[in-house]
Amino acid sequence: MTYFTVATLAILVSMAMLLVRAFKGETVYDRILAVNSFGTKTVLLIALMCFMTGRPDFIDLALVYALMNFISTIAVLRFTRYHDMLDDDDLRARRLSAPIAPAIEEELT
Amino acid sequence: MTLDPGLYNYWIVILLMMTGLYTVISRGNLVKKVIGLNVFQVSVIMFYVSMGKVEGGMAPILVEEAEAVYSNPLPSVLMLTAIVVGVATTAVALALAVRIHEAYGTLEEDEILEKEYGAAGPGAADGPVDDHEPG
Amino acid sequence: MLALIDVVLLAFLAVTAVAIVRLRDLFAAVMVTGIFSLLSAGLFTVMDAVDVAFTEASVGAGISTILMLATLAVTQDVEKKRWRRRFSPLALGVVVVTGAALVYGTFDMPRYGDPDAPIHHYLAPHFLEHTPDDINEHIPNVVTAVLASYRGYDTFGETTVIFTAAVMVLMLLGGAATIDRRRPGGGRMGANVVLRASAKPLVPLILLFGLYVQFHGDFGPGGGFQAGVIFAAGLVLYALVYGPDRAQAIFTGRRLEALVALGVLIYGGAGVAGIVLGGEFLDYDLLAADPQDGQHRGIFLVELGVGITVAAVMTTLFLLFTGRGQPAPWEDRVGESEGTP
Amino acid sequence: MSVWLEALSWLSMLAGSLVLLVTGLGVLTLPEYYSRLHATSITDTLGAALVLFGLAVQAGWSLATAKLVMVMLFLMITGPAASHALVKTAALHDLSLPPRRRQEDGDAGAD
Repeated sequence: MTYFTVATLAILVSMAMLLVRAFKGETVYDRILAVNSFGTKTVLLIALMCFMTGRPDFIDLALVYALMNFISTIAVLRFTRYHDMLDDDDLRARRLSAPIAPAIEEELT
Repeated sequence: MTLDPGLYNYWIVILLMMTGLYTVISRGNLVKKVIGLNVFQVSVIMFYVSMGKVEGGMAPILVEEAEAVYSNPLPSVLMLTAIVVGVATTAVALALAVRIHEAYGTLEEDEILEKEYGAAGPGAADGPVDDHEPG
Repeated sequence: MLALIDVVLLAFLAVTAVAIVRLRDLFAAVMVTGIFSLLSAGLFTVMDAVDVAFTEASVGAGISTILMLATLAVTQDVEKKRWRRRFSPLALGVVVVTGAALVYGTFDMPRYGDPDAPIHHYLAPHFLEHTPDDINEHIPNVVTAVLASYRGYDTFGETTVIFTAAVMVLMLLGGAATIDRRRPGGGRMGANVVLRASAKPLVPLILLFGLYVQFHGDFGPGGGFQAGVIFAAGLVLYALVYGPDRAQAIFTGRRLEALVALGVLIYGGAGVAGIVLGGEFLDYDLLAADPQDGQHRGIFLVELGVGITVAAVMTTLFLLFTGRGQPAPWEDRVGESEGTP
Repeated sequence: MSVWLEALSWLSMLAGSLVLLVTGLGVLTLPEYYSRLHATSITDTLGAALVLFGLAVQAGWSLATAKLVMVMLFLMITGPAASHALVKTAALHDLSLPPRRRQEDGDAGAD
């Protein structure tokens, strides 16, 4: 049983740190990042709990979480007030006009 | 683990419920009110589900063992449908908010009242109007 | 260990709720609401309500968040700071008094997990013991049995509520439901390559998983409500990545409207069939020669009806919200700074 | 279950737990968005894979293992895709990297 305990504690501590980041924010992207990572932690926590309660066939739940986490992250990015950003056409257009930090410019090409 | 939550669950549920209620009462933004209602709703669901838990029990999906202890299936059933109905009603509330925004150009309660009744509308009696709003 | 998880997650939940109230950036508040429902879904798993957790995970963390974001995209996303908004002593007073009264009330309650609590001695043992005889010995999920058969009438009412809600949103937002390609979340087929590549294999898998949840609901966690939402989530992902107009090529408004009604009709039809066969409304025993087979058939039909309605309603809601026109001209959204609490 | 499998599961879960702790620590302490993103995106995928692998070894050959593998695959596709979307969104809009001085200062990020 011990490793379940160790993993659960690690996940809970990690969750707490992510929560702090989600509340502090700084930028809106930090929040999205924290929420996304928090979702992954929840998936793992659910998987662990399924094993702890001795019903490992409930892993379906973890799958739903993983799925919804992805979809909501994509939706959040789609609906930020800086919308349209996930489009490659848009990227090209912006690269011509908007000043982007050179370091990122390199990484994107 | 000898940790016993006792009545802790219910207290947290009450805290959540009151947080939701406070949001609904004190915030003027309509979407914020809907969020507050959602918090309230989750707290009620949590309350029911907490009551359904049986110590050492498992999810009410029957297994072969004869002596298995199950948690109460009834709160699950009631709350499961409540969640889906809840999102449907939330959608109606949000749709109303969208239409209100289209009609008044704002989601703030007092601004809507102002547009409806003029500056000395029913909202004006509640407190001093501070017009030094930045931006 | 489970008690520890319960305590810690509840503490997180309380902190999150307070954070939600304090955040003035509505966009951030909605995202924290996402955490809120992930946490509560985790708690439902701890409390052995796997079906509820399933539903909350798909509805709360998925559809509900997306609908709120879509609303913010067409309205405003920062709460304005004016009088009366920051702190309200009267509201706080009301809340504190009510809360204190409720806490006082809890002292008479059985403690969490008490097997002797009155709630566990009235109907629940009956359902747990008699489901294999009354309904079908091959349906181990008591939640499904109670949902679709014992309390089938109630569930029918709830399905109708969802149907009505969809009709109302259609009336409110359906008029000008044209997709504007320049809107957030609207149009644009040339979306990002990485997202397109990763979403492409996922969408059919999600739809398949939705079907699995639908038809496996008798045996494990799942059922029509959950399956409907998951199925809709697959379509939503498709619409998000490839653009709603592409999703609407298959699921046009008219077809979705027909499906919304079809689900309720299947449910009602299964009920009326009982009357026609000489029994009562929603009496599944008569649907087959053997009552147990009849029950299984009835539950299958009812869950199918629920699944179709829920999937169609959720997809309709998403398409309606994202299909709303441009924000009004007085809303200058560009260059708004982020509001922090 | 043999001792070796048990040990493998143990090790995998332990390593996964450590990696997950690093995720939290990174998100909390790193100075700006891109380094935080860097900390989470990699560790999230790796930590999740390790923990789920440990669980799968525990479960042996069963339906649960198949489902665990599904979850793992799913996280491995969606995690990086989400991170990509996150970095791209931020990069295209208001967020630019802080000037290069961070590196000249000699590693302000890691502690």
